[in-house]
Amino acid sequence: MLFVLLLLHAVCGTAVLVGGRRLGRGVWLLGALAPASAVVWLLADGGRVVSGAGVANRAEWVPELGLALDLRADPFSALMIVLVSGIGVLVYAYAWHYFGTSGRAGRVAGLLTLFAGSMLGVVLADNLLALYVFWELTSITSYLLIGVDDADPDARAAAQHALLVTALGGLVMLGGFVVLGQEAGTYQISEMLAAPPAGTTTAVALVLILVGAFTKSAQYPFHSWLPGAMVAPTPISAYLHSAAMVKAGVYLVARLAPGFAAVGPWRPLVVGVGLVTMIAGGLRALRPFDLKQLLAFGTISQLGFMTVLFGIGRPAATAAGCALILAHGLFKAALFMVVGIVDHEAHTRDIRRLPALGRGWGPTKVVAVVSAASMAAIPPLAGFIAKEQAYGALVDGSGGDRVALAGIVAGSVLTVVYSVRFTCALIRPSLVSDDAAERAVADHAPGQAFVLPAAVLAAGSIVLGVVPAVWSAFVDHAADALDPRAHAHLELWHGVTAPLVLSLVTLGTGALLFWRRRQVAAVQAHLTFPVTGAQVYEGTVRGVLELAGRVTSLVQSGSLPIYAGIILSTAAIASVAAMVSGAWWPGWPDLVGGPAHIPIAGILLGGGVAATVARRRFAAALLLGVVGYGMAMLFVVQGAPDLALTQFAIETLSVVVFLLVLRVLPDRFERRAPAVNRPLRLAVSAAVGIFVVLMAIAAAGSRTEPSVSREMSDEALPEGHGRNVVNVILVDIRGMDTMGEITVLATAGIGIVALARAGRPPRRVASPSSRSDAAEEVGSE
Amino acid sequence: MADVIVGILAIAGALFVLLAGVGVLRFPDLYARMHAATKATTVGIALVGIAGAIAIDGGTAKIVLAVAVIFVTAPSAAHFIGRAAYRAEGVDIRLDGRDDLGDLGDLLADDAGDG
Amino acid sequence: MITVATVLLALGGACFLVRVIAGPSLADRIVALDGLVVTIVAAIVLHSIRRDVEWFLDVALVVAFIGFVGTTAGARFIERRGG
Amino acid sequence: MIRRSLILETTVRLVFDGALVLSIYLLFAGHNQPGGGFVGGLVAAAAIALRYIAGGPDDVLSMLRLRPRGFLSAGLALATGTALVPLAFGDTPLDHQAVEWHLDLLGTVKFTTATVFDTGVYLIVVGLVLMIFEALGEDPDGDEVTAQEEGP
Amino acid sequence: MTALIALPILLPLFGAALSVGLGRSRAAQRVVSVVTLGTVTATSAVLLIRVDHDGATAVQVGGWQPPIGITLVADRLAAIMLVVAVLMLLAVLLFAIGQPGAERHHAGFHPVYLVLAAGIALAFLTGDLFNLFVAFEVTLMASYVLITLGGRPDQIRSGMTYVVISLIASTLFLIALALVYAATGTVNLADLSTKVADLPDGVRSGLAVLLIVVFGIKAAIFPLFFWLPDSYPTAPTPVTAVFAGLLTKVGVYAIIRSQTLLFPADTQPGNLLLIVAGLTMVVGVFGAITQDDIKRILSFHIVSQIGYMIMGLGLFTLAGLAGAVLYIIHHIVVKTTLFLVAGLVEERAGTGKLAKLTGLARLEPVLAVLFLLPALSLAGIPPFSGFVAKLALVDAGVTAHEYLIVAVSLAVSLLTLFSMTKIWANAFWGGVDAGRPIPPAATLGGRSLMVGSTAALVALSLAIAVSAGPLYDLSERTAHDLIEPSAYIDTVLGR
Amino acid sequence: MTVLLVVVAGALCACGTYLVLGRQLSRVVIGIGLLGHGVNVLIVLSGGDGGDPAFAGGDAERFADPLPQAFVLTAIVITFGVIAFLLTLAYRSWLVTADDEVEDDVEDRRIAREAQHAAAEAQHLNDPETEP
Amino acid sequence: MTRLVRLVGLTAAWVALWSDLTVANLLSGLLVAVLIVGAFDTWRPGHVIVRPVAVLKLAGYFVYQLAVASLVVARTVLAPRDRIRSGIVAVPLRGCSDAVVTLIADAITLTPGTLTLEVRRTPLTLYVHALDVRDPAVLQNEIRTLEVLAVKAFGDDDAIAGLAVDDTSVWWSR
Ligand code: NA
Ligand code: NA
Repeated sequence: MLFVLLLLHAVCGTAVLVGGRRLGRGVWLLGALAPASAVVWLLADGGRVVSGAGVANRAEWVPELGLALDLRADPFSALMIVLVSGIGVLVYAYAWHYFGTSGRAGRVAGLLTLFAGSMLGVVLADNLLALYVFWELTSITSYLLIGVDDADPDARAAAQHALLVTALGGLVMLGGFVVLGQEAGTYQISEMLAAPPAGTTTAVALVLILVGAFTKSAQYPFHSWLPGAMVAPTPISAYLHSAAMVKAGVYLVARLAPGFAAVGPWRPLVVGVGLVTMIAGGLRALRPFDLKQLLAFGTISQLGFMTVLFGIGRPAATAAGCALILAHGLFKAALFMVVGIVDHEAHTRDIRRLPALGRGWGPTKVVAVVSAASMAAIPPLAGFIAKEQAYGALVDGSGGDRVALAGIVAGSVLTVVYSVRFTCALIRPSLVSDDAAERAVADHAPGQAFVLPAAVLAAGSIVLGVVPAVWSAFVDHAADALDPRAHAHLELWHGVTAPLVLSLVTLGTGALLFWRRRQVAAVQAHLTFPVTGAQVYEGTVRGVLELAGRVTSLVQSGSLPIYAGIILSTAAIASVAAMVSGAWWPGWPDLVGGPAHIPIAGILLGGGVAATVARRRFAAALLLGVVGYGMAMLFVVQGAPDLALTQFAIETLSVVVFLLVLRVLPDRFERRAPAVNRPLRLAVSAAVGIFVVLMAIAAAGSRTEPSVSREMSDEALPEGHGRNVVNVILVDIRGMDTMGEITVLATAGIGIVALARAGRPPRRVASPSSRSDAAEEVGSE
Repeated sequence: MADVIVGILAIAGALFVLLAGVGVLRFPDLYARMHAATKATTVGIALVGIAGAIAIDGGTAKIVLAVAVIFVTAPSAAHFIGRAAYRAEGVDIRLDGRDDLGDLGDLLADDAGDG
Repeated sequence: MITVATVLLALGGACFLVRVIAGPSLADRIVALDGLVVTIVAAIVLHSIRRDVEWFLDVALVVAFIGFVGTTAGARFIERRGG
Repeated sequence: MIRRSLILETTVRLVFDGALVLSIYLLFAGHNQPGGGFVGGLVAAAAIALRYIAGGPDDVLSMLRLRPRGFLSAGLALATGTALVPLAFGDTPLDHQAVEWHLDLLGTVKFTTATVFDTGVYLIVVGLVLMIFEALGEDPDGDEVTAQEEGP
Repeated sequence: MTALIALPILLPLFGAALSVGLGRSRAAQRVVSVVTLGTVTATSAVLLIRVDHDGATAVQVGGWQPPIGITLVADRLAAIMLVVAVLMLLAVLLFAIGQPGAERHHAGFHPVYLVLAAGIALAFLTGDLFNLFVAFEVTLMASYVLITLGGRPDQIRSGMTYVVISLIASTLFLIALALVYAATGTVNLADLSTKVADLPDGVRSGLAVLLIVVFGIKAAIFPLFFWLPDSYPTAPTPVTAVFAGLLTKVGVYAIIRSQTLLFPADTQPGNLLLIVAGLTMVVGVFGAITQDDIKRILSFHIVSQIGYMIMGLGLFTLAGLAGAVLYIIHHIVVKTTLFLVAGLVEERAGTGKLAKLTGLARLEPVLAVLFLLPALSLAGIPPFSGFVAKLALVDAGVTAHEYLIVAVSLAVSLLTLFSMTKIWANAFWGGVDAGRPIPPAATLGGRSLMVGSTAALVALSLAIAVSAGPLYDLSERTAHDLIEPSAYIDTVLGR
Repeated sequence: MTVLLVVVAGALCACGTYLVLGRQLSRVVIGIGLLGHGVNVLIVLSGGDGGDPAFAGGDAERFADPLPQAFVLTAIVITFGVIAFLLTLAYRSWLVTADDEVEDDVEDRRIAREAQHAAAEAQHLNDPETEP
Repeated sequence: MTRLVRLVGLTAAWVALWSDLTVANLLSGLLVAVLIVGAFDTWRPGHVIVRPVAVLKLAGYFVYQLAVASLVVARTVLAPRDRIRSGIVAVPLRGCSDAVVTLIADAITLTPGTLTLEVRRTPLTLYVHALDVRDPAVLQNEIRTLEVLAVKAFGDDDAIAGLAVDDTSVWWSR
C-alpha cells in the first residue's frame, strides 16, 4: 500500500507535468490527488499505524549492497504524514488561488506532487539507503521548484545554492550511512536501532550523517540557503521550507537519536548546533523587512529548537519534539500563506512598503495573529502546549540539559520578539518600520477561499491548544515509536510548574525586548558576525572555481607537444622506476651479433639522426626512407625475406606519398618558437631511448622458455598447407591480425579520400577513354 | 674453380659499385655524379648478378630478371632526374660548353608531353 | 672473397649514404639514393651467395623495380618544387 | 602541370606489365616462398604509382575498370567472406581448407582458401594506393586536368 | 557458440565491405548498417545470456590450438561490454541517420562506422595481446576518419592532436608487446598469465606499469588524458557520442583485463591506481566546471568518471571490481546519451556555448527531460543508475577502509552535480531568446529519429537503474571471474 | 638481442620522440616513422638472434623466430596506413589553414586566460540573501 | 606482333619467376599474360618488331660501349681532372617509334660520357649531356651508329627506310 501511495505521487506528478497547460486549473486537483490519498489512507487505515502495529512494505533493489526500498509506517511516520500530506493538501488548495491560470502552474503543481512523494518516501523509508534516495529526490525537486521562475537570475542562483548545500550534506551523509551500515551489518533502520553499534567508527559515521541532517534542516553554519530559497513563490516556501522538506533533517535526528544519542560526539554536537541555530536564527529574524525573510530565519530558529529536542535523546524531550514539529507545521505554514496572500494582493511583502490592510483583510489578520501567537507560545495555542512540554522535559535534567534549557528559553524569547514584530507588521506596520510616510490602503482584499487553507491551519492551532486531548495520544504514540521510554501527555494546564514560570518569563522578556527594540537593534548592530553564511558559501564556490581554473590551465595547455611529452616521459619514467624497484638486471648481452650488423646500424643511426636534424621536408622524408631501407637490410640479415620485401615496398610507397603531400607544403621547416624547449625535448628523447634500451635488455634477459612459434614452424606445412611459415602465420594462424590490418588499410583509404577531397567536387577524368564509373566520386560527395 | 670465378666477379662488381660511390661523393656537380652513378652501378650489378647466377642454384632466372630491370630502368631514371634537375632551381649544374637545351627556351613545353 | 666483396660494397654504400645525407641538392640525394638501391640489390645477391639460399632473390628483384619508382617520384618532385 | 617524358613513359609501360606479372607471382607464390598478398599488392601499387608519376592521375584512373573503392570493397568482402564461410559449416572462423588435384598433364595442383584471403589482402593494398592517388594525386593548383584536356 | 563469438567481429566487417561498394546509395548503406548492427545486437545478447549461464567460452580462430593461434574469448566481462557497446552503436547509428550531417554527406561514414564496431568488438573478445593491438588500430583508424569527417579547420586541429597522441599510444603498445614477447615468448593472454608470473618481479612491475600507461592513454587517466577534451568535442555529434561512450571504455577494459589476468593482486600497483583514480576524478571534474561549452564539459566528465572505474580496479576487491563493472555499464549509456542530447541542443540552438544558450526547457521540454535524467544519473543522484554504481564503489571503498578515495569520489560527485546544474541553469533555464532564428524545417526532417534514439537510451539508463539488482549480481559474478582468472585460463588453454 | 641493435632501437625511438615533440605535423610524421622503425627493431630482437628464413623443410632449429616477423609485418603495414592518413591530414591542414602546424587548443587557452581573472565572477553565484 | 611480343615476354617472365619450366607454369603464365594484356591494353610506344640477328648485333655493340664506359668512369673517379667542356648537345634522329627512341636514349645514357636529358618529338631530337663537347661530330657518329643498330633490331620497315635520309644538315648547321 505504501508503494501504491508513492507510485501515485509519481504518476500524478508526471501526468500534471506532461498535461501542463491543457489541464488548466485541473493541475491542482490532479496534483492534490496523491497527497489527499495519503491522508485518506491514514484516516482509513491509520488506526493500525497509530496503534503501533506498523505497516511495512519491502522491495529488494540491490540486495547485495543492502539497498532495499523498505518502507515502514509507524506512529511517528503517521505524524510526519500529517505534516507532509495533510498540510500538502492545504497548500494545493492555497496554490489554486495563488497561481490562478499562471503559465507555470502546471510545472509547480507537478513538481510539488513529485516533491510530496519524495518527502513521503523519506518519512516512510526503513532503510538508510532508501531514505537517502528519497532525500536526494527532495533536493532535486526543491531545486526545480526554487528555480521555477527561471528567467530570474536570482532564482537560478538560489536554486543552485540550495541544491549544492543540501547535496553536499547528502553526500557526506551517504558516506556516513555506508560506514554505519557496515558497522551495524544492516541498513534497515528498525533493525539497526534495535541493536545500535557503538565505537569510534560509529561516532565518525554519525558525525557525517549529522552534517547531512544539518544542511537539510538549515542548521548553522549550513543555513544560508534557506533565506535564499525565499525567492520561490510562497506556496512553495510554505510547503517545502516550513512544513515539509526542512523537517527531513530533524526527522533523521529524531529517528536516530534514541539509538545513538549516547555515542561520543552526538549530544554535544547536536545540542550545540541546535542551540546556536535557534538563537542566531532568532536574532537574524529581528532584522529583515522582508516578511518572508523574517519567517525564514524564524524557521531556522525553530528548526534549531526541534534539533535540540530530538537530538538530546531524552524521552521527554523527544515527546516534546513530536508536539513541536506538528505545532510548527501548523503555524508556520499558515504564516507563510498569509505572507503569500499579502504579497499576492498588495504586491509587496516589504514591511516598509506594506499598505494598510483594511476592509476584507480581517480573516487574514486573524489567521496571522493566531498563528504568530502560537509561534510565540502564547496560551492556549498549540505552540504553547509544545513549548511547555519542551521546558518540562529539560527542567529536571542534568547540567548539560540545563544549558540546553537556558538556550531554549533564550531562543524562545527571541521567538516571541519576532512573532510580535511579524504581527505588528501586518496590523501596525509603522511600529516596526522607521519610515513615517503615509501608507496607502490596500486596494483589494483576498477572497475567502484564498484565506481558507490558512484559516484551517490557524483553527488547528487553536483546537490543538484548547483541546490537547485531540492530539495527546497521537503524539504519545509517535514519541513511543521513536523511543519506547518516551510518553507524552499534553495538557493545557499543568498547574503552576517550573515550565509555566519559564513560559511566563519567556513571554515577559520577549515583550520587554520588543518594547526596547531600538536598543536591541543598536546592540545587535555591534554583534554582527564578521561573515555571513552566504559569504562562506560564495567564497567556497569562488575558491573551488579558482582552484579548478588554475589546475585546468596548468594541465590543459592545449599544446600537443606538451601532451606528447608528458605521456612519453610518464611512460618512460614510471615503467623504469617500477622496474628498478625489483629484481631486473640480467647482465649485458653480446655487443654485436655479426659483422653485417655494423653497416646496417650505420645506415639506421646515420639516417635517423640526419632525418631528425634535416631542415628541409623532402630531405627528411628521403632520409626516413633511407632508414627504412636500412631496416629492410636488417630484416635480410636476420633471416626475414618477407619482411624485407614488404619493408622495401612500403618504404618506397611512403616516400611517394610524402612527395605527393610535400609538394603543397613549404620546402623548409620554418623556425618557430617550440612549445617544448630544446633541453627538455632532448631530455624526454633521451629518457625514451634509455627506457627502451633498459627494458629491452631486462625483458630479453628474463626469458626462460622457448617461444610458442616453434610449433608454428612445425605445423605450417601439415596444418597450414604452406612452406612459408611467416605467410602461414599471416593468412592462417594469425589471420585475425591480418584481417584487422587490411581493415585498417581500407579505412585509411576511405578516410584519406574523404579528408583530402572534402568540400571539393568529385574527381573527374577528362580522358575520353575513361568509363563513366571511373569518374565517380569515391569517398565523399 | 666456380667459387673463384664467383668471387672475382663479385669483387669486380662490388668494386664498380664502390667506384660509383666514390664518384658520387667526389664529383663536383650533379651531372658528373650521375655519369658516375648510372654507368658504374649498372656494370657493377651486372657483374655481381653473374656471380650470383653462377653460385645460387635455382636463382639464375630471378637474378637475370633483376639485372634486366636495372638495365631497363636505370638510364630512364637518370634521364628523368637529369631533365628535372635541369629545370629545377637550386641544383648545381655546370655547363661550360654549349647548352642546346637552354637555347631552345620554352619551346619544349608544348610538345614534350606529346608522347 | 665474398666477404671482401661485401666490405667493398659496404664502403660504396657508405659513400652513397654520405651523399644522401649531405646533399646538397635534392637531386643529389636522389641520385645517391638510386645508387644505394643498386648497392642494396648487390648486397642481397652477395648475402644469398654467402648463405647459399635463394629466398632473398625475390627481395632483390622487387628492390630493383621499386627503386625505380622511388627515383622517378623524387625526380618528378624536384621538377616541380626545385632541387 | 606535368611535363611528360617519352623516354620515361615508354620504360614505364614496359616495366608496368612486368611488375604486374611479378605482383601476381608474389601473390600466388607467397604461401610457399617469400611474397604474399601484401607484397604482391604493394608491387602492383608501385606499378600504378609509376604510371601516375609518368602520366599523371588521369592516366591511372582511366586505365582501371574498377573504381578504387571497388578494390577495397571486393578485397574486404573476399577476406571477411573467407572468415565467415567456415562458420556455416560449424568450423571456426578463418579455418582454411586445402584441396589438391592430380592432373595428368599439369601434375599436382594445390589450392588453399588461404589464397582467397591473400587475394583480398592484395586487392585492398591496391585499392588503398589508388585512393591515395585519387585523394592527393591531383595537383592542388588544379592545372593538371587542364593540361590533359588540351593534350591528345 | 562459435558463431556467436565470431559474428560481432566479422559481420560488421562484411557489412563494411558491402557498404563501401554501395557508396552511391545512402539508403542501401543505411539498410546494411542497421541490419548488421541489429543482428550483432541480437547475437551479442544471446552470447551474454549463454556466457553468464555456462561460463566463459573460447574460439580458436582458424582451428589452431592455443597458444599458437589467436583465441577469441567471451567471458562475462567481455560479453557485457559487447552488449552495451553494440546497443550504443545501434542507437547512435539511428541518431546519425536522422541527423543532417556527417552521415548524409560522406559516403565513408557507414563503412567506417561498421569498422569501428568491428574493432570495438574485437578488442573486447580477443584473448591475445597482439590481436588486441590490432583491434585498437582498427578502432583508432576508424576513429581518425570519423573525427575528421568534414575536414573543417577545427576538426583538423583536434584531429591532429587525437591522431598523434593515439599513435604515441600505439607505439608504446608495440614496445610493450616487444618486451612481453621478449620476456615470455607468447602473446596469448591466458598463456601469458602463467608465464608472466615467473618473471623477475622488477621486470613484471615494469611491464605492468607500462601497460597501464599504454591503456591509460586510451582510457584517459591522469596524467595522460589532457588530449581528450581538446579532440572529442569537434567531431560530429554521433561520432563524439560513440567515442565518449565507448572508446575510453575500451581502454578501461584493457586495463582491467590486463591487470587482473596478467598482474594479479600481489603484483598490481593498487595504491598507484587509487592515486591515479583520485587525481583523474578531481582534475577531470575541475576541468569540467571551468568550461563553457556543453560538449567540452561533458568531455571532461568522461575523464573524471574514468577515475571511478579505476577506483574500483584499484581497490582490487570483489566489491570494487563489481562496482567498476556496474559503473562502466551505467557510464557508457549515460555518457552516450548526454552527448546525443548535446547534439540535439546544438541542432536546435545552433551552438553549444552556455553563454549563448537560454530557455531551452520552455522551447523544448522533451529535450529538457532527455537532458535532466541522464545528467542527474551522471552526478550519481538517486534513483538513477549512476547512484547505484557510485554506491557500489563507495561501499567497496569503505569495506576496504580506503576512506580517502571514498571521500574524493563523493566530493567529485558534488562537483559533477554542480557542473550539470550549470548546464541546466544556463541552457535550459532562463528567458526564451526571441531573437534566435528557428532552424529551417528541412533540417529537422529526421528529428524524430534523433529524439527517438536519444529517448530510447534514456529509457535504457532508467532500465539499468530499475534492474540494478540483477545487474549488480551479474557484475559481482564478473568480478569473481576477474579475481579468480583460472576459469578463463582453463577455457582458453582447453584444460 | 645484442647491445648494438638495442641501442639502435633506442636511438631511433629517441630521434622519433624528439621530432614528435615538435609543432609541425610533417615533422611529427617523420618522428612517428622513426619511432615505428625503432619499435620494429625491438620486435625483431624480441624473437632472439636471427637465423635462417623460416621455410618448412629447413632446419627448424636454425630458423629465425617467424612470429615477431609476422608482428613486424603487421606493424609496418598499419604504420603505412596511418602515416598516409596523417600526411593527408597535413595536406588538408595546408589547404584550409595554409599551415601544417599543430596549433594550441583555442578553448584551452581561453580558459587559461580566464583563470587569471576572477573565475567565479562569471558564474552568477551571488547569494540573493538580502541584508536589511 | 606487338601484342604477341608482350604475351611472350610476360609469359617468359612468369616462368622465370617460378624458375620452373612446366606445362602448368606455361599455361598459367599465358593466362596471366592474357589477363594483363587484355586488362591494360594501353600500350602506346608503337609497333615493336624483333629481328633477332640485329638484336644480337645491337647487344654486342652495347656491351662493348658499356665496358668502355665503365673504364672511363673508373679512370675519372680515380684520377679526376678538370673537365674541359661539358654541355648539352642537340642530336636529331630520323623517324622511329617511341620504343626505339627510348632504347637509343637509354643506350646513350649507358655509354661513356653521355646522358640523354630530353627528347623533342618534332623534329625528333635528343638533347644529350656530354662531359666533353669539344668535338660534337664524335658524339654524332656514336649516336648515329647506335640509331642504326637499334632501328634495325626493333624498328619497322618505314623506320629502316628512313635511315637512308640524310638530314645531318638540319642539326649540324648550327
Ligand atoms: Na544523416
Ligand atoms: Na546561457
